[in-house]
Amino acid sequence: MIELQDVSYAYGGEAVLRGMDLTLAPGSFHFLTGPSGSGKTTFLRLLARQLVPTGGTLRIFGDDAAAMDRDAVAGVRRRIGVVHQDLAFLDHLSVAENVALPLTVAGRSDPEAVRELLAWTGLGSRARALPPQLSGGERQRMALARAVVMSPDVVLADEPTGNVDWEMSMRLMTLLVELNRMGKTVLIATHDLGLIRAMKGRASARTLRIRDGAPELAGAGL
Amino acid sequence: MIELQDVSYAYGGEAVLRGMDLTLAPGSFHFLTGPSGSGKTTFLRLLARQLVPTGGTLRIFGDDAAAMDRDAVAGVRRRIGVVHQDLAFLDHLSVAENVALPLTVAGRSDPEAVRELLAWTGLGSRARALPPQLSGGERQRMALARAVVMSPDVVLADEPTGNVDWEMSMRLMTLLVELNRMGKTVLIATHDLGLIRAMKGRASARTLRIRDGAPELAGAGL
Amino acid sequence: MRRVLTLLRGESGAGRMVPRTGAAATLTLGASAAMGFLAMFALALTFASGRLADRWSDGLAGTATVRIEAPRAQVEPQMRAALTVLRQTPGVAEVRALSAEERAALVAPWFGEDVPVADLPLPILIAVTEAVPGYDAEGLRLRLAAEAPGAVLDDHARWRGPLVAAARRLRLLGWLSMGIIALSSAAIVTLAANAALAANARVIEVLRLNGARDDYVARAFVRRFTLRAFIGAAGGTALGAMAIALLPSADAAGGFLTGLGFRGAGWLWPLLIPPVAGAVAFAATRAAAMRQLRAVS
Amino acid sequence: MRRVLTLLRGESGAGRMVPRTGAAATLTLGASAAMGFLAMFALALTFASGRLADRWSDGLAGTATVRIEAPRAQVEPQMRAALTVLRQTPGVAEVRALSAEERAALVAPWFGEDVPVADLPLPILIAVTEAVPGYDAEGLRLRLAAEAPGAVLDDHARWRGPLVAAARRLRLLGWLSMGIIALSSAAIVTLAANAALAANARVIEVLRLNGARDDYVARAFVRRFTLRAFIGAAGGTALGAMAIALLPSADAAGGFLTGLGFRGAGWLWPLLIPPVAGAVAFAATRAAAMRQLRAVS
Ligand SMILES: Nc1ncnc2c1ncn2[C@@H]1O[C@H](COP(=O)(O)OP(=O)(O)OP(=O)(O)O)[C@@H](O)[C@H]1O
Ligand SMILES: Nc1ncnc2c1ncn2[C@@H]1O[C@H](COP(=O)(O)OP(=O)(O)OP(=O)(O)O)[C@@H](O)[C@H]1O
Ligand SMILES: [Mg+2]
Ligand SMILES: [Mg+2]
Repeated sequence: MIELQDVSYAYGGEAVLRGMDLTLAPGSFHFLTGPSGSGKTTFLRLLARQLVPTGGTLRIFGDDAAAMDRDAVAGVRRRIGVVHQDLAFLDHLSVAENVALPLTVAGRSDPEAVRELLAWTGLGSRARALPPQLSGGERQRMALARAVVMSPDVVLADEPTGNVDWEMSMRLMTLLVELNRMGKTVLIATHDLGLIRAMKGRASARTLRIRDGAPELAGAGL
Repeated sequence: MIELQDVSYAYGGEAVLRGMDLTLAPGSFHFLTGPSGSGKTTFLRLLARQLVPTGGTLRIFGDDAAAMDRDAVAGVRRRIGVVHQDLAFLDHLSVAENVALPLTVAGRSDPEAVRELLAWTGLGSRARALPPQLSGGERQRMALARAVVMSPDVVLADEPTGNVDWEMSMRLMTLLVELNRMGKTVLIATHDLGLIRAMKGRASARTLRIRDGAPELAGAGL
Repeated sequence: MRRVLTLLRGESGAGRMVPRTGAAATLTLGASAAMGFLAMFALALTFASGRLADRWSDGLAGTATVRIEAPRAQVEPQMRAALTVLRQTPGVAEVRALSAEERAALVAPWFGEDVPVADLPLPILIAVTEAVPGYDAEGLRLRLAAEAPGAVLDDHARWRGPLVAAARRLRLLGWLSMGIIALSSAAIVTLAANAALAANARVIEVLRLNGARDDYVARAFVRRFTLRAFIGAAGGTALGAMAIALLPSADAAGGFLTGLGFRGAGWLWPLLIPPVAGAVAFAATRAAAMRQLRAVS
Repeated sequence: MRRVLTLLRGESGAGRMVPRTGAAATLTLGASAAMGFLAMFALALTFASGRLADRWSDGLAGTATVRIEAPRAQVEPQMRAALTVLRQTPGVAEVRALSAEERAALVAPWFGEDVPVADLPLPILIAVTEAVPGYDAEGLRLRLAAEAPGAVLDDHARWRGPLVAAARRLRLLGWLSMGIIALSSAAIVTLAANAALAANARVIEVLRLNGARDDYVARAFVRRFTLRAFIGAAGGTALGAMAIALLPSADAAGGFLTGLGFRGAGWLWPLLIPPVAGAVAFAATRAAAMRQLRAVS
């Protein structure tokens, strides 16, 4: 599904990530962890084809990421839902419209899915508000709802629970576990080891830890 | 120092916060917790005079918040350092310049303090980068550095560790504990109960929990 | 063309993606309106100077005199011959021998009002009014020389020369200012489109990150901004037209120099301003949108 | 005024707070440049039409003729009396009796080139050249009637009337277009300032949240944008001046209608454009900054 062969990435100067050999198999569930600034967001941006590897080969759904044209990139993004760490919304559209955005730009519509996701993330009563009128945690939940609204093949979530309380975290995780059970690939970047430990029992999750610029499987000790 | 008498706040419709009677004494250390959307950020915005109470009386450093003119508000903000949940920076200025911003707008300069804070928050090597070139956690650390650079009388931090790893969280907390030991008032909004528990031993911190629209002292059970 | 049509039909979905209000929207509307207003005045000015130039050259070119300089006995037959030639000449609208009183009036400024006409050896004068298109002066001179050798055609070229030059120059100034205003308008509308697109850089990024194709994004913006420029320019043009229509009529005051304003079908010209503004905005917005898109992966 | 001075002295600290580049900056510069360019041309046009109008009315107003209509015996004494009166009249620059040949040339268009001057009872004509300021025509007429009753003053008012009206109207058109361009320029620069400030709304909010006083924020923006408008307008004006200087000279071509361009001290006028643009930008930016500030607590 997503394969990395000796992939590296540098923002100009020294490489942030390097020598990455990894395969995200369909239906897998991964946590990605590592200290702040270690390259978690960079890794997710590579997988979502927001960044192009500066070295090595990255294949997304079988296609070489470096060789894709812009419409192919748009196509890939319709199959990969992303919770961005900086949660970018269209501030002039309502919460419901923002959640429906991936559907809208694909020329589709699924009010049912939007409603259900808003209800599950506790945003039902805020559906008509504008994004700037939400609290930090509410925005994070909205971003998760938007990432999964198309029921994409892959879900990449960057710190999706950094601003929500424990109960809501568990609720959001349940959503991702459900999707994973439906065969979707899930990857969650987080520094919250408590969250990872809590989920160990509920999903057959594996943990990748970024060390020396490359994610590697963490031992059972985590 | 900061006194609330029957303070309430409504964003138009129903009040988010109401009936708040509370005093933040000089040199106190508080955690503020509550579920996502309960009003933590709103409470901090009231204390920083970003919002004006829609009911009741709020006194900041002895002055009525509702009666302050705009220059008085600027004056208050020079005595209150805030880590905003949405971390607003000037993207055309370097990290170091952003950290120095409260000094600059007050017509002051303290390169020594800026350097020390950048080093403590692990941003020494990124001092010349622009904010969009930082990772999520790096931006959060930068926001904390900026909030305390003036060594303000009060520090309000809204989820200051939502995007950083545990070790860095502890490092940032140490900074706030140090400031508190110097007599500064500190209030930290967080949903991270683990963080609150870990700090209980290190500072004489009290925990406020928002319940029914008003922060009240949480029992020792927390 | 097909692209423009697709554009105007538009997609209600994509249209929603572009903020409806804000400084970028006001700027596009306002800049187009100001430019439509200016262009309207420039057009009026161009037309006015064109008309003025026409009137000068036509008014003078339209009349000529034929003077019969011949021995007394031949005056009468030569006059008749000249009249015949003139009547047969294509491009001559009217031919009329001037009466003694008319001839006296012509020389009155030099001799005074009560000039003794009968006593003066005033030559016979024939007034020639030119049609549109006019006659061939050289050909006419040759024919007159052949059939009425004493007939001298004076088409007032001597007096006309400088006035025609002046008229041409005035017309040139009109077109020059029109061209300069058109260029400046295009520049301003382009800058406004760029600024508006830059203000929406975040919107473009969010759309792209959520799987929108370049075409979808570009079309949404191009449609919205082209419409805004069109509407703004239409408003500005209408305002300008109103202002011009309200100016005191020129004919009442002077009669010689026409005022600002359009005559008859001339009022159709300003109808071109909004589509041109729309076209400029279309090109500028598309280019700006594509540039912004290239900055996002 | 003191505010403007403080502004230009500026604060290096506050200046840094405003982004140096970006679409907002380009827009302010570009809009001011386009407007400076347009204003330059409008100014040139206004001057050209003013000069043209002056030339028409002055050129015609400067000459007059006095005709002596009297019994043959009185012609000579009345002419001498008229000449004496004219020479004593303040505002008359030159007085000259026309020779027989000159008088013949005047009537030539009506009688032909080889008019038998001697045979014609051509009246005596005196050419009068007016000084600046001119003479009092009514007073002159009265004095002539008293001292040389056969002398008739013809100041060509009949011919001049429409031309003077035309010239006035042309001058009016010049000032009208100048005014309209000035208004549109002010509108565009204001819109650009608004858009630029809106694009910087986030910057204003961040500054304010970090303890900046309103004055500090406003001054930083006002300074930056006023300078940009000034520089842009100066550039546009310089470009316009270059374009005008490069236009082929008018005098070579026509002589009757002056071309675009400034004469002597006229070149000082365009120097007003950049400060005016700067002043408009100053007012607009300050208003926009204050409006944006009011939106932030
Ligand atoms: N500008 C606004 N307009 C309207 N409603 C708002 C606005 N800002 C916040 N709210 C609402 O007020 C409530 C409290 O918001 P607040 O941001 O204070 O919550 P919070 O406790 O900080 O939540 P979180 O932990 O998610 O950051 C929420 O329901 C939110 O939707
Ligand atoms: N646009 C950029 N230009 C230059 N450097 C960048 C850019 N984005 C990120 N970096 C740097 O690359 C490194 C990795 O960043 P990244 O955002 O991937 O970290 P992260 O693991 O997601 O951190 P966090 O947990 O703090 O979000 C950091 O040191 C960061 O400063
Ligand atoms: Mg990150
Ligand atoms: Mg909050």
